[in-house]
Amino acid sequence: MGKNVNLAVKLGNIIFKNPILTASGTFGYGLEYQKYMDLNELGGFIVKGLSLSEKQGNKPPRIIETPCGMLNAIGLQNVGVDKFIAEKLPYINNLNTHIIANIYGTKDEEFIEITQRLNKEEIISAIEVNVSCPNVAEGGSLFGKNPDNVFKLTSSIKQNTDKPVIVKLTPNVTDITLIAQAAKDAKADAVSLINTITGMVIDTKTKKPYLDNKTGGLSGAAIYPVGVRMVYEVFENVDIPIIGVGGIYNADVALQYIMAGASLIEIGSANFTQPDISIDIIKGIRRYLADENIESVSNLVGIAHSSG
Amino acid sequence: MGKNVNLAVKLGNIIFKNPILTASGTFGYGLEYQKYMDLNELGGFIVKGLSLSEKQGNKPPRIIETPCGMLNAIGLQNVGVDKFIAEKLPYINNLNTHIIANIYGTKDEEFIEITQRLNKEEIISAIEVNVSCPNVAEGGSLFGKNPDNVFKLTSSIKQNTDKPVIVKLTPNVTDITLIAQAAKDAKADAVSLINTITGMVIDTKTKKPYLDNKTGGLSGAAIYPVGVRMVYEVFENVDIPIIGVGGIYNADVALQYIMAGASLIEIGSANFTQPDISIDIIKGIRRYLADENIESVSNLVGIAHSSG
Amino acid sequence: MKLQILQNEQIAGSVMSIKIDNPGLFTARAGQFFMVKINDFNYPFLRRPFSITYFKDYIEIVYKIVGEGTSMLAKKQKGEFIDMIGPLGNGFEIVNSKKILLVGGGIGFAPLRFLKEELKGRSFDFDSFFGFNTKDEVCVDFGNIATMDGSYGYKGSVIDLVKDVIDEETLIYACGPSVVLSKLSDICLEKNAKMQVSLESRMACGIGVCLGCVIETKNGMKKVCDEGPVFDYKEILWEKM
Amino acid sequence: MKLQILQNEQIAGSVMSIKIDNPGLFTARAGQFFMVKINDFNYPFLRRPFSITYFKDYIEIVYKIVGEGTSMLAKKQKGEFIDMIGPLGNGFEIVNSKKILLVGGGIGFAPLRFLKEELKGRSFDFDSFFGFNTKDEVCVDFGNIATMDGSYGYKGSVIDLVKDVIDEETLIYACGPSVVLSKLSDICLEKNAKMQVSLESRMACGIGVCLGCVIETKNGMKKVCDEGPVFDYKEILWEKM
Ligand SMILES: Cc1cc2nc3c(=O)[nH]c(=O)nc-3n(C[C@H](O)[C@H](O)[C@H](O)COP(=O)(O)OP(=O)(O)OC[C@H]3O[C@@H](n4cnc5c(N)ncnc54)[C@H](O)[C@@H]3O)c2cc1C
Ligand SMILES: Cc1cc2nc3c(=O)[nH]c(=O)nc-3n(C[C@H](O)[C@H](O)[C@H](O)COP(=O)(O)OP(=O)(O)OC[C@H]3O[C@@H](n4cnc5c(N)ncnc54)[C@H](O)[C@@H]3O)c2cc1C
Ligand SMILES: Cc1cc2nc3c(=O)[nH]c(=O)nc-3n(C[C@H](O)[C@H](O)[C@H](O)COP(=O)(O)O)c2cc1C
Ligand SMILES: Cc1cc2nc3c(=O)[nH]c(=O)nc-3n(C[C@H](O)[C@H](O)[C@H](O)COP(=O)(O)O)c2cc1C
Ligand code: FES
Ligand code: FES
Repeated sequence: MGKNVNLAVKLGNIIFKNPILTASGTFGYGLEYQKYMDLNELGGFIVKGLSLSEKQGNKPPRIIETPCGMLNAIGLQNVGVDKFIAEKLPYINNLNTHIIANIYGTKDEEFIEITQRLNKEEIISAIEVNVSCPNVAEGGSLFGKNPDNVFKLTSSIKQNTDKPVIVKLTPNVTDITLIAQAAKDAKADAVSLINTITGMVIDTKTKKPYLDNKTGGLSGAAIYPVGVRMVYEVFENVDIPIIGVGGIYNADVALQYIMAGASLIEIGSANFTQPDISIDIIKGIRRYLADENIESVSNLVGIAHSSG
Repeated sequence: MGKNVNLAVKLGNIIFKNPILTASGTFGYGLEYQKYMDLNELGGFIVKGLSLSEKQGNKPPRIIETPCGMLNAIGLQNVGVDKFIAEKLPYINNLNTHIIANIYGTKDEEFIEITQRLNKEEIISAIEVNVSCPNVAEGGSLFGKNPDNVFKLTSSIKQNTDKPVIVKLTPNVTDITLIAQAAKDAKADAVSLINTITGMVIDTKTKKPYLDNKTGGLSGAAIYPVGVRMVYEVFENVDIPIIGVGGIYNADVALQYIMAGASLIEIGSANFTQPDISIDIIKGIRRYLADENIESVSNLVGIAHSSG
Repeated sequence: MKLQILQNEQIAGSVMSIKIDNPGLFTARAGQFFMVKINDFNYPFLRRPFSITYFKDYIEIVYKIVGEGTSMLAKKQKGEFIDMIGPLGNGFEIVNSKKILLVGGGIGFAPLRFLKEELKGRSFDFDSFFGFNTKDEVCVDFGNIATMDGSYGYKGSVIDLVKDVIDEETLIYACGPSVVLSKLSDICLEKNAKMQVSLESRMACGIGVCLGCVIETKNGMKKVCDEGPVFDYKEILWEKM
Repeated sequence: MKLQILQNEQIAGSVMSIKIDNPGLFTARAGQFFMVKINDFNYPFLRRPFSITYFKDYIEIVYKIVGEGTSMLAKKQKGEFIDMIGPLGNGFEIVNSKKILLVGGGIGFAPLRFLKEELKGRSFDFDSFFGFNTKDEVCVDFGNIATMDGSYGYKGSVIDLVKDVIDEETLIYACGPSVVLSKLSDICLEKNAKMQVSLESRMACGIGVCLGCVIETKNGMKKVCDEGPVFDYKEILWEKM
């Protein structure tokens, strides 16, 4: 139990002290959690999705609970990249953990401009690109559903930054390996998956969709088997580092993602159920490694394939 | 409360006494539930998927629980269409409810032969075609992910029966409306959705996928928001009757499906949690209509669109 | 933080009072709330927000059974532990005024009972007005009571009971269904009175990170959990509530 | 069917006994089981199968706390109601034999205690052998006991304890971990003895419709829930268990 286990993982040339990140949109700008945990214990955290200018997001209601999960339609409300740099970064720039910026836009040019601004900020370790947002050029269907879009967008972003670029994939596709392959072909440093699964709840009292936006993204424990499957598929078919996310709520599920092929994982909605759940998960993974006499967590990455 | 409400619904020229069916694979051949309920109270029931010849299915383990749901990889074990007709039908042929046969094959010819055999059985009210099964001609990817396959298959089946044909759609696609449209173009009488969402659970003790088949289909309460969303999308975009299925466990969720656009609904895994749950759901819908002073359940079909 | 349940009892119709041991770790303001984890597993998935009704050596929450979460909470036994995050939110801003009124609709009296203690602690004068549907639901032991069916106290709504007392020197602290608050708002505007309202909204995190609980205000989207739950009534776009 | 809990108590280490009121509606056979709904909501999603340990005016189930479902079950209080489906499955076929042995490993003794009553009812002679890891886990009050660490009874496995008693006139009724049953099977084959084994498998429906609980046998896939849980040991493909 007291054994030394190695939780460190490398992505490109960044070393994470452990594979636990917190997911965009569920961890604010980091600050808010300082009261509940020591942020330095995390491998890193990913801030709320940043757009070029401040966004008000969707009208309420924006969230509704579902069995072992929730739907959200925040509509990517955020302070915008400039305010983020000016007003939020100063408060988190002395941490001993990695800060990853999550970004989104409605056309390629927006993504690129945000990237350029973030590129100057040394404190940002990597950029996670949320392609699960409406592509205005394509009439509002998501960037992330079309491999060609993902290839083009990722290539342009890569040309504008030397920071590692992570492409965050939507699960609402027939074959996620095609999108992951497009990201790889465009020289993405990693893919993260999964974003939320589109869902709807109808309020039978009003007979209308409960969310003002009608549909929302399903997240939480309920979806973890879908995320694990998709990570497994991408690991099997595409040679690119994977960050696993979707419904992780304890060390066992985190380990399932790692065994399926994820080098790192992100904790999302589970932060709402327990603000310091990531710390418990780090401890749980450490205990598992010690119990199983495994030296390093990286020995587990994708192990479900070889022993399958 | 004592008010008379009309639960009857029509599909083609079949009248169902209420919109509650039980889903294929969760209700055996009907017989098994006779101990727990009066089958005649159901709108109808759908038998376990039938193949041309008897199938042993996948090796165990075949099921595993997940948060508010379960994965299954039964592998479509069944007695085969001939044995079904010879050994099962005689026991359910004097019921005052509709029996729907669910069928599957690995190539078009198999589907057609099964259809031809079932077409002779008067007691079968309709045929539900499970297109979420591997298409050998296409190297094992599912029929149901490709609109052209669905169009071709459905057209051939329609040519071989005068019974209503329901095409059961897989949710594991980028755009389910394209598949529904293909079914409609091929003159399907209805579509049912959703089949299970592909998922995986890894056993962290053995470090291998828990199911022998590795992946399984996620069903149960957890997935209902995804089903409701897809029914809503199909109703909005394709003019075809819809049968809603996926995670229905009480009258409220059943009503959500109906309001999203389903004319009928199917109860699946919830049968495992309570064998006579369908009866409770019928009662609950009746109570809702009475409380809301709505004369007929068909007034609710798709109402979430108009009042949206 | 896991705290021990000292008592969990029905106090009226479908209204329960749960008392929780306070280890003395924190202080709280009236109008603040806790995010309560109903079970130590994933169902229900989200915590539930509840106002603080009393806060000293023990923490009291008074809650109405309305759905699955509150039904489960009602089954918790004395001695069990319950996981709570808080106190959260801004709470009422306590200022003196010629005429202070506490106005609650239904379970909305909950934060006002704590406020009463705070006002008393500062020796501020105030009057209280609470409305319920029927006698069965009445669960306060102070103030003027109205019931819709007249089965207890004044017959009618709490608005009818309180409206003539309101003038331009009035400061109201209010909590209740948004239709009640909205009507109160009209009256306060008309009479040029002040009012702080405690609002409700569905919450996921309760700590300002998910942006799920926002309401539309004159100053843009505001989070009920950490920019509220108490707002100046003039800021609210009542027609959007 | 909702039945009332009469008692729910720890009887050894992590082993609990729950007694449930039997309204007198049904009869049962040893080896049959119930599908128990842990909570009256969707979590855990599936029912849990438990053998009948005693069946008369009350139904007793003896269960080991191994995961979430059994932990939750252990918290149920006397007076609460619990939803059970059953009795399900084939149960043991009771036949007489020169030498009848009941052999249980760990919690596997559960159906055998009911079987004991049935055998006694028919005045059949039998001997019982039960194995546990440690004294702490011992939860039977009859038969010969082995513990792996020797802290109670014979030191070693129940197999070691029973193996020399087995001959070709023996009929064994066995239940326990599949490694134990598999070893017993080897011995029975060698000595040409008879054996009925009660097997476990993950179940969804418990009534033969989902096809989730199958095992591979010499006669193809068999459902543990309704073609079992009791099987002739010769039918089982032990290497696949
Ligand atoms: C800051 C704040 C303080 C609150 N204080 C109290 C209190 O002191 N006492 C009390 O009884 N209740 C209070 N509530 C409301 C309480 O949180 C809800 O009643 C509770 O979450 C319902 O949970 P449930 O699982 O039983 O109901 P659900 O099954 O989730 O819902 C049942 C019904 O309650 C409504 N509802 C659910 N959540 C909320 C919510 N957050 N706000 C408004 N309506 C909701 C639903 O629309 C539905 O009609 C407060 C809410 C907030 C936001
Ligand atoms: C016919 C039958 C009769 C049974 N009788 C008894 C009994 O009398 N007393 C008793 O204590 N247990 C009995 N079991 C086993 C019991 O059903 C499981 O221990 C229980 O379902 C575990 O639920 P859980 O939620 O606590 O564990 P989970 O969290 O679901 O799992 C915890 C651990 O238990 C294992 N497990 C879970 N379900 C089963 C299962 N169905 N079979 C085998 N292992 C399982 C898992 O692999 C895991 O390692 C029986 C099983 C069957 C099939
Ligand atoms: C309230 C909320 C807001 C989110 N906002 C973002 C976002 O801004 N950018 C993004 O890429 N993902 C966002 N996500 C998706 C999560 O980062 C994560 O991919 C998803 O919730 C699945 O993980 P989970 O099940 O652990 O929550 C959001 C999720 C939630 C619940
Ligand atoms: C054990 C099991 C077996 C199933 N077998 C079939 C089948 O043979 N044919 C089919 O079309 N669908 C099959 N399904 C899918 C269900 O009919 C249903 O579409 C799905 O489970 C979603 O509904 P639910 O969440 O209510 O279970 C099966 C589902 C389960 C859980
Ligand atoms: S509840 Fe999450 S921001 Fe308010
Ligand atoms: S548990 Fe469903 S067939 Fe056995």
